[in-house]
Amino acid sequence: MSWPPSSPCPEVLSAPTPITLAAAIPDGASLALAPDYSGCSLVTIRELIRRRARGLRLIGLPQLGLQADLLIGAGCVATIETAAICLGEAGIAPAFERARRAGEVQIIESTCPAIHAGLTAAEKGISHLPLAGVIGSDLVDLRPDWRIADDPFATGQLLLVPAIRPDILLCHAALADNAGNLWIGVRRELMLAAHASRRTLATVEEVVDHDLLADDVWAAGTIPALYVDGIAEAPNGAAPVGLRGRYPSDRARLHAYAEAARTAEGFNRFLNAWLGDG
Amino acid sequence: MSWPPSSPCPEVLSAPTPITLAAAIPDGASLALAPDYSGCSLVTIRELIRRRARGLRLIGLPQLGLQADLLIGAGCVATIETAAICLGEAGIAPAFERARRAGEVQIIESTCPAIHAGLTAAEKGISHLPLAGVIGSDLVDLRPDWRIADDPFATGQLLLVPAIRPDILLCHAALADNAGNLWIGVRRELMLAAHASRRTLATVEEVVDHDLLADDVWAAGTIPALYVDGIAEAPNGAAPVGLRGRYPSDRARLHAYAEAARTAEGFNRFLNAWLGDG
Amino acid sequence: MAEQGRRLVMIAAIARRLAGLRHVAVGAASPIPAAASLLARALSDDSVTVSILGSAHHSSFTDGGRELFDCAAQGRLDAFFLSGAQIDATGAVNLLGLGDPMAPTRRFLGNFGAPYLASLVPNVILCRTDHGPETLVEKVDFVTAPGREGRRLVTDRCVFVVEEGRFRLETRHPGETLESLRAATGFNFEAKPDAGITEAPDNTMLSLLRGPVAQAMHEVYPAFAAELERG
Amino acid sequence: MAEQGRRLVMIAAIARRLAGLRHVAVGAASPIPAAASLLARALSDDSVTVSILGSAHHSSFTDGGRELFDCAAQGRLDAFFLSGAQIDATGAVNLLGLGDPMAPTRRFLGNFGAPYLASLVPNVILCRTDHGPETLVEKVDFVTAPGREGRRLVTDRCVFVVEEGRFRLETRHPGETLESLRAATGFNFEAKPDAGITEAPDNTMLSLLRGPVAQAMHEVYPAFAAELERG
Repeated sequence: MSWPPSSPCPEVLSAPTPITLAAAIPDGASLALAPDYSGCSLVTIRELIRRRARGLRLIGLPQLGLQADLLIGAGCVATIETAAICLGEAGIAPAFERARRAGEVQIIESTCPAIHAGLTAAEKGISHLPLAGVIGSDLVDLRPDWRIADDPFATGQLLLVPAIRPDILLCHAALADNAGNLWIGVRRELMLAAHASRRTLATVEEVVDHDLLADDVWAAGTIPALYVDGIAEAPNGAAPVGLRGRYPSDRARLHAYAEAARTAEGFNRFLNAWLGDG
Repeated sequence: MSWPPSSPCPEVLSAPTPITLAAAIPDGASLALAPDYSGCSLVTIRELIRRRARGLRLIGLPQLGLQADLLIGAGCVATIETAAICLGEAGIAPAFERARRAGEVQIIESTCPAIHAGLTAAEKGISHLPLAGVIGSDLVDLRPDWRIADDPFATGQLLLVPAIRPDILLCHAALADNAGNLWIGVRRELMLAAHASRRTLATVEEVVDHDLLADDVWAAGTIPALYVDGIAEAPNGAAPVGLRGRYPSDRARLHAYAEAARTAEGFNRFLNAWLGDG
Repeated sequence: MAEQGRRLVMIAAIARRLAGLRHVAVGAASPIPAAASLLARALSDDSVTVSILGSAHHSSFTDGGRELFDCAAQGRLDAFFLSGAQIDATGAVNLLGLGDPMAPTRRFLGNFGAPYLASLVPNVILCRTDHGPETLVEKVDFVTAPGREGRRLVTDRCVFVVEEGRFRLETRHPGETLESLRAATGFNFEAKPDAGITEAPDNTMLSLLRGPVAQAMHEVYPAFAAELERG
Repeated sequence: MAEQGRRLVMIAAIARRLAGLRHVAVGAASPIPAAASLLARALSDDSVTVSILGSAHHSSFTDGGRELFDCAAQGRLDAFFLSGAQIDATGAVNLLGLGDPMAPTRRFLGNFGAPYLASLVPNVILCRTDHGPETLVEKVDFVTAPGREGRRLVTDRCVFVVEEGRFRLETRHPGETLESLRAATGFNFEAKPDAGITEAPDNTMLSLLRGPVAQAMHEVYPAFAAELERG
């Protein structure tokens, strides 16, 4: 072992914007994304589409929504691993459905607790986590990478789920501070994903001047800068989906998207209008 | 299966006090206790000693401190499972040391991450958790309940640590609300232990009128009432150890204890003075 | 029976099953289970804890997405609700798709947490508002979660319960006959010997539904809440 | 050399090993490693993150006691410090006790996280302020954590490094000779061919120690901080 070793942590991006965040997500990266209710950086998704990202491997936390559907429709996605994909009350994800029928996206079917378990294994630096339940579902047959083993401490069998180590977590949150600490409140799946991912990139509604770790009331909901590689201020950065405690989702726009995107032409019209927006 | 099934949750204690909390901890119970820096309900420990609790099986989160030493010196403890036991800067736990030499307390030696792993397994309803590291330590030889297994997903071996399911978590925190939600801030090991334990009993500095779950800033550091079975208001309830963000430990008193408790007589003098205190 | 009347019968039928439980969780896009759970809470004088996923006001989870699943594994979740694009005679549900699961002719939204919760939560209640032969089938194309003895299915027409491995009719909603149910159901079923009519909501229930339940529903299901208030 | 002088040499020796790292954590009751880590941070223009366990102001952990260990397993912790009631020629440490581990004649505080961190953190630095033959032994009675190639031991007399499975002398502190070290050490050791004198702290280090490092130490180690300020 050489001394000192090269640092295992990637460089923090300096002065990030949604454009530089998107540029830090290479083609082919595995990219963890939150469902529509848990901190989506649509403003960075737009830049990923503008730069014509390709071959992304999306991981739902544990589901996927609008972010995934837009990326899939724009041709940025190779695979998705998720417990579900939908647009909430707007239903089926239309671009995904079209890509699925055309065989343009590979689906790695999962279930919410298996994704949490895989991320937890990565968080703890172990190869896998045992998971209760699930055995008895046909889902197990769709996952040759999962294993069923005798429980070494009890009668019965356990499902063993391998670690999930995303290259990048991309999310949107309410606040960050100047030191790079990211406040996510009770959206703790983002903290789990940040621990499990090699890099975390985020946009926030606002960067505040006070140290989020200085007061335990704030610190309790904060991902320390240690895990965060780039933060860009982007007010309203989750729109048209909502941000808990800040703004609701734009239901009219989501329904308009769900309607328009039923055809490739409609999707492209919506996309072009959106790309022209900001 | 009968319908509806009997509830798996124990009854919430009504109008608890440190005395009724102590009464709800039966002799022989396994009792999870925090180290001196993470929320100790000394005020309830005093009541446990007053009621002459016996045969307690202590579990350190992941270490033990003054609470354990007092209980051990008072003859309340049968076993301790812990990564360490000490009085912080006041050093060796003297009553423990005397009981150990006399063979009056059984020690289940552990290491911090193994206790976290055991509690995490209980939190997730699985029989065990794989743990990185540790293999190579002689500690493994002291734990016939741990297993070494080939890693099914990688070359090499993994330590498998069985679930730790304490009967009761006893802790002290800054705040609770009238609905029984308990604010622990960044002392997240208490949340893990609450999830893993059958019951959680707590004292708090104050019970507040507002709903701790109503605002995400507070909710982020709150154990929901769902996991909490009894909360008693007990200002200064951690003294003579401190409570983060509220008051420091009483160093003079801790050092006086460490000095006095070197002999059984000195311990008893200290204890009697303390039992007479409040 | 009018649609709103059927809904109220479903809500009452589910709420009655939740009496005496401690903690009931409701997934996304489940207005009827949400209303039934909130009704059960109101009837219990708030001794039932209700966690509505996606709600900021009616969720007591603070440990992220995994907490619901950990909570179930700890034995701290007494009831949960599942739908199923297909539900079969054994009580198995299919949330994934029709045909070959690797390339379904029609894909639904995905398995969500059902493969896990269905085996760990003691009371999983299946719920469908569109009782019909395409949904209620002899055998699902894909087992998202297998059936289980005692599992109930509450539809807009009746209540089924799994006994000896198959659904039996427990009660039929007002206006339904054994014949109308057989015609609308894609699997054969027996009726329990004591099968009767599903009890309609009583006046206490109706007034709670119009009042505190509707109020609590406004955050996540505003349109549904407004209909409850109209009664 | 006076006690404070030795301490400063130890702090400087450790701080130099931490240059270029990203994240260094310090356990409880470790004032010298804490001062060295804070010095390394000050020298790096704050590019080193320092987590001092037990500190409210110098800890960036927000996920409870497990986070330090998870962080190490993720490869996000570059250095940690261990002491050892016994440390042996192979670099193994004993934190448990003397004699039979099931009934030690003398018991220390316990293994803490050492069995885990020693194998997962790339740079574990051993640190003892009382270099003597009872502490530095040929073979520990109990292996809390085994030794590892390249592991360093910084004492109040010298710096050792494990090479080919055994400690070799890397540098001796001012005032020590090979003979004085052999007399004070319970295991036999070779000196590295280029073994020299441990470099004393330079003026920049001394002024940082008296200033920002002492200030940051006040919360957890007030007495030690006061001594640093006196210089």
